[in-house]
Amino acid sequence: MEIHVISYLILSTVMMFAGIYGFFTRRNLLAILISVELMLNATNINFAVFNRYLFPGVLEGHFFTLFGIAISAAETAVAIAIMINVYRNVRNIQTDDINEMKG
Amino acid sequence: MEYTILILLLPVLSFLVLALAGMKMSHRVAGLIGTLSLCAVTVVSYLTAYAYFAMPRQADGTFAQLMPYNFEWLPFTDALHIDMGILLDPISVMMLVVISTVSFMVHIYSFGYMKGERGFQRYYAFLSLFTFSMLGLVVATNIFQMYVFWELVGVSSYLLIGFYYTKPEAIAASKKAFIVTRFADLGFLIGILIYGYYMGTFTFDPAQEDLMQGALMLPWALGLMFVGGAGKSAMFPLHIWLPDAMEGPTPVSALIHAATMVVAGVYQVARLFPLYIAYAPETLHIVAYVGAFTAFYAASVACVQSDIKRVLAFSTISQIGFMMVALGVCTGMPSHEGGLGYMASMFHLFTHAMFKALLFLGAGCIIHAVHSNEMSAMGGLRKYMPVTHITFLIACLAISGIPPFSGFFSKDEILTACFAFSPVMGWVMTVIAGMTAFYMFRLYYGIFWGTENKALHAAHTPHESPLTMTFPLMVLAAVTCVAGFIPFGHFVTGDGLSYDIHLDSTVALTSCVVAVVAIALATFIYVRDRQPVADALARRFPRLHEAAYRRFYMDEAWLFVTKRIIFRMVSTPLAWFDRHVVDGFMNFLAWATNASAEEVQPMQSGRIQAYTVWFLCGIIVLTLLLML
Amino acid sequence: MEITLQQIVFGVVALMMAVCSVLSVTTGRILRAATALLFVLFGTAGLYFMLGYTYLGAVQLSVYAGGIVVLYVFSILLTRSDKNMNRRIPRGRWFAATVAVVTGFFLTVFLLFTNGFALNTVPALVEQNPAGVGEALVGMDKYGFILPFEAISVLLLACMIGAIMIARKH
Amino acid sequence: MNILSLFVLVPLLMMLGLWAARTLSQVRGVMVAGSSVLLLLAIWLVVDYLGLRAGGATEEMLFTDSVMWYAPLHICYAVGVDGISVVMLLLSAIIVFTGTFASWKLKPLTKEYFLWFTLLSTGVFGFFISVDLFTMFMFYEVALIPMYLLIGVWGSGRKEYAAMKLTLMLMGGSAFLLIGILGIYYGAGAQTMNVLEIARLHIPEEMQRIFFPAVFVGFGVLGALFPFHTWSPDGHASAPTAVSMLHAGVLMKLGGYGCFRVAMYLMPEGLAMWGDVFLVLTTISVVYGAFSAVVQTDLKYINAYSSVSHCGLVLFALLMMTRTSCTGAVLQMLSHGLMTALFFALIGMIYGRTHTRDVRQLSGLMKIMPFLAVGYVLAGLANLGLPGLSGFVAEMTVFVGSFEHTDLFHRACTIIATTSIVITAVYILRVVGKILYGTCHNPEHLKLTDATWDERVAVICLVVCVAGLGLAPWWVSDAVSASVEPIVSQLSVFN
Repeated sequence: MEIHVISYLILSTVMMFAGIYGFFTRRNLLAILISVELMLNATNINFAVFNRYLFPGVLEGHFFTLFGIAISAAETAVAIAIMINVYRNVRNIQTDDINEMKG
Repeated sequence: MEYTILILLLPVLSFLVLALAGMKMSHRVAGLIGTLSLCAVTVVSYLTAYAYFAMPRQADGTFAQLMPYNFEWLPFTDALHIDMGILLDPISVMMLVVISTVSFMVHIYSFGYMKGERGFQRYYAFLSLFTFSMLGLVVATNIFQMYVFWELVGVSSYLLIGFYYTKPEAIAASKKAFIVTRFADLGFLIGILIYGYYMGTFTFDPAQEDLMQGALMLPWALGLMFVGGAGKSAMFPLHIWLPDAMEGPTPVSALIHAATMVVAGVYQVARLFPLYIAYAPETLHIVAYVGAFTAFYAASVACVQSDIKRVLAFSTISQIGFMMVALGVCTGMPSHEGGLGYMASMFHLFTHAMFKALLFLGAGCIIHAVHSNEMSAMGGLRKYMPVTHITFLIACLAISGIPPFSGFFSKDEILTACFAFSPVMGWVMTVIAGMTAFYMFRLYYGIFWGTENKALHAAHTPHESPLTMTFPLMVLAAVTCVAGFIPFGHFVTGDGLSYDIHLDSTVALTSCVVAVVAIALATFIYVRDRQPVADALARRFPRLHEAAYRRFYMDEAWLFVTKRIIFRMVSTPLAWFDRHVVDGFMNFLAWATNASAEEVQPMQSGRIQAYTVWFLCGIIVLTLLLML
Repeated sequence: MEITLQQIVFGVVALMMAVCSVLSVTTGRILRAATALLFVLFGTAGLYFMLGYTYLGAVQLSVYAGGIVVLYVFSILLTRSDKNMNRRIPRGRWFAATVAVVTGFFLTVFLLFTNGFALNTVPALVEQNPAGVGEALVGMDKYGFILPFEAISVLLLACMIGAIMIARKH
Repeated sequence: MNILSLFVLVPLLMMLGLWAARTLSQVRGVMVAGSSVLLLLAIWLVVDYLGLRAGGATEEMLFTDSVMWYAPLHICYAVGVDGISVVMLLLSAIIVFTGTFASWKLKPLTKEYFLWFTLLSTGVFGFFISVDLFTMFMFYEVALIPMYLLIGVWGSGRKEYAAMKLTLMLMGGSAFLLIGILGIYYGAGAQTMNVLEIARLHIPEEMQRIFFPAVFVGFGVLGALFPFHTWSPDGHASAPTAVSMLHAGVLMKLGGYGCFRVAMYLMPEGLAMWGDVFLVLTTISVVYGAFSAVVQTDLKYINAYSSVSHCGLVLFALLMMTRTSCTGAVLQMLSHGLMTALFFALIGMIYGRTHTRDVRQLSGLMKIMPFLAVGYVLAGLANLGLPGLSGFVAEMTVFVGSFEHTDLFHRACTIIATTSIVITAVYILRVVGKILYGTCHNPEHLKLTDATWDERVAVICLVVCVAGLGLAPWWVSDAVSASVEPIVSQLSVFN
């Protein structure tokens, strides 16, 4: 296994900042959610990589990734449920247009 | 002399009764309360005077200074405190007599003059207050007590001038009188502060070592105090309030603005006389010059005024100038030579109070009869008002300095003192004395001789006043006739020692001749129905006549100072500054807070994406900071 | 330095993931974005395999690629959100975001390089035994994860109920 | 139980009573009973105090008591009075009493109004009895906050603006104050908050230099120190009558009292450094307030600017640092409190009838409402320093005391300040001439009536106090002077 750890990290950094960029610039809730998934994945990769390279004997990072996947699944489910509900009410899921919750 | 406390207590009691319950009383009861209490005060004053002067003199030949009462009223420090008390010495006793007499006469006179007026009770209440304040002033045991009563006198004068408070002129006049004298009192106050600090006491006789130490400051203190005195005594240029003060009821003018309050300044200088002589002779001479100029100024204005009360007012100013001059020409020479002016001044104060009150009360009778102050509405009244006419004539002769009336004696002493000081001063004062005779007889002829005002008489024939009004005239006229023979030198002198007054025959003769010539001139010009000479003179010198008639524009100057300078140039800009700059700054702070909040508010847009951008930026900045 | 197969595979996968992740946030069509995301998720699973975490890779494939992306696609179709993807954010904000992101990216990379990871000691490629994973997951001993596991289970249940409650027609 | 605590307890009981009161007459009953009790209590305290002093009690403060409140910061509920606080308590009690009558007919929400009013007076009384810095500060705030509601709800004119301005400016001042108090506490070694104990400790000079201006400005804002006085005209103009009375009469005195008791007493070296600067400011206040009052057209503005001038004189006298001038300052606080309360009461009563306070629209009131007019003239005369009324006594003590300072700068300031008495006469007489004298041209005004009994009670009570202080000043002067002594002797080292 000759792949240097930094390669993984750079890759996850790219994903992370791609996700951040998407989060900043997208106006569609679903697209934002996609960006969030990217960021989550980037962190998951980091957990796994560090687990493997730093503490190969234990499984903390591994399980963190596992739980992360579970949580993101839950999050996606709830988010999409909300989105559909919002869409049902306002026929739109653009962030700038949804401001009726603001005071 | 414990009973002297009554002199102060009775008027203040009558004031309180009248002020609190006066509105419930009838006019007669209120008037009686005031008059009777004043009657009692007069009796007590005479008793005091008799008892005081009957006392044996001290070993050094002076009268003892008595202080029957003196208690600490307001302590400042151990040494400085305002005391309230009664001080009896020759001049204060003399003043007691003068004030109580004139005030009593005015109280009686007012019964007739103010009959049926609205606010009759208030009038008597104020009279009592004034009498109280004036009496308190003259018996003051220290300079601060004097100041206290000085202010009270000022305020009662304010209230009395503004008695007809629905008349705009009266309101303006009362305000003016108070503010001008108040302004002058500022000088008095600062003078007192200096005096108190350097002398370590407010009494009139500081300790010798303090005097030595503070000798440098004493002329300043006395000079500033004289500013206060000049304000009350209407010295130029602070005299402007006095002519206007004639808006008050005429008996008030007689009491306050002729006989008593206006001589407070003279009294003040006389009271501090020993200090002036010993430590500030130059200041004393300044007093003389101010007095001389005022006397001349007022006499020249009096020659052309048409309102009879104004004429009398300027005559008062002029005569007070005489008294000031007399005090001012005193020198520290031993025996009574140096202090002659002091005696003369007090003597003149005494006689003047009587005949000037008489003149004013007479003028009151005339105004009562013709319902006007203007000379043009009068003329030929001698047939209708014999008593007034005779008494007025006596007063005019007295003020002109014709023997044997009282004015002759006192004025003669003043002129003698002036000649002793310097011949120039003597001649100047003689000329002014002549002017006095001239304008007084101009007034006299204008009122009692000349053409009758038919139009006016048709509606309402003038008639002699009731006895309540003529009685005081007769009393005062009698006093005027005999007062000159009082051996004043035995009672009041500069050094306290007794001596006999003797007339300086040259001076007496000169002043008599001048007076007679002036009267003759006035007779020549004014006695006939028509007055070609006077008109011709007025036409020949229109500017001068106009200027004198307008009192040499002193009122305009005063108005300029108050309206333009204080109101427009100081107060209005200051108020503007306050509203717009100081307050504007505070409002600007509030506005700036609001505005910056408005600026910050859009950042709290509720857009999570915007927040996260800031969040990221924050992280980057923090990271960079950590790296550094 | 010779290039091993592993490195080649990693390079291909990494390139695909990088490209796809950028694509998924820049493309104008949401369906394409979802597709790009799918490829990224596949790639991630591949990385897990390469690290020897086969179980993790399997979960990644089944839950993410299989479950979540399908959910996305469904909701994209349901909300017809494709048609308004083209609305751009304000230029100023876009500029700020780009600057922040680029700066952040380079800063992170710089930090990674300067940190000096001394991890050249490569662990042996040992496949993590799924049985061991299972035991550790429900184990109660020192390295057991029963408690987090339960917590996640409860969380998932709650989310499930919540999602149903929210999406339910009133 | 300490008698001083009753001054806080009674208002609290009053509030309880007010809360329970159901009808208007019950509300009034509670107020009259409570304020009378306070007044009697204050009189009793004065008598007791003078008796103790005459009996040879030489402690700086009498009736002291101290209960620990919060030990870690040494916060105590510490009370005690000397001559200064005794007269201030008497003043407050008189004004609360008369203020009750002055707002007799106030509507609507009478009960709530009196609740806040009583809370305000709780703060005032509490402030004057406290000798603990923190407790003092707390009561100060208690007195401040109800002001906002009282003006904002029951005021007139631009009341929201005025209430906001007043509260914010005073709060700004109290922020400075808090900083200053903490500075004093830590400067004195963080051992005690008790003023008397701190006075015996020494605060480092450099700390004094920093915190003296903070405390002085903090209290000075309340004492209408130029240029922080602008809340006063707006606030007073908008406040309801009794609030104006209490505010100008008592609350502004908190400023002077605090400057003296806290700033000057505890930080004499700071004073030595900053004294001249503040002296210039106060001299400006004195003259500037008077000049500004000359051209105002609203009666309350005139009185507010006059208050700026007179309260400026209080601070001015304090900064002169002589025993006499400081005594004068306390007398001036007392005198100004009484006469300005009288003024505001009368203005309120006139305004209640004519519905205008514009001097240009009023005239000839002397004929229509003689009682109020005479009261107004008396208040005016007291204000311009007529002997026999309180103003004279106070001003003269101040000026005589100030003149004891021999250097040219202080002398010049004194002389400039004395000119204010002339300007005061100008604006007082202007108003009296315009609104009271003359003939009334407004037919509406001709129908108006004179004062009712409740108004008469308020006016007569205040007039009697003003005249009482003016006629018999020696007893107050002696008591105050003795209490000023220890504080001034602290300062005199630096003279």
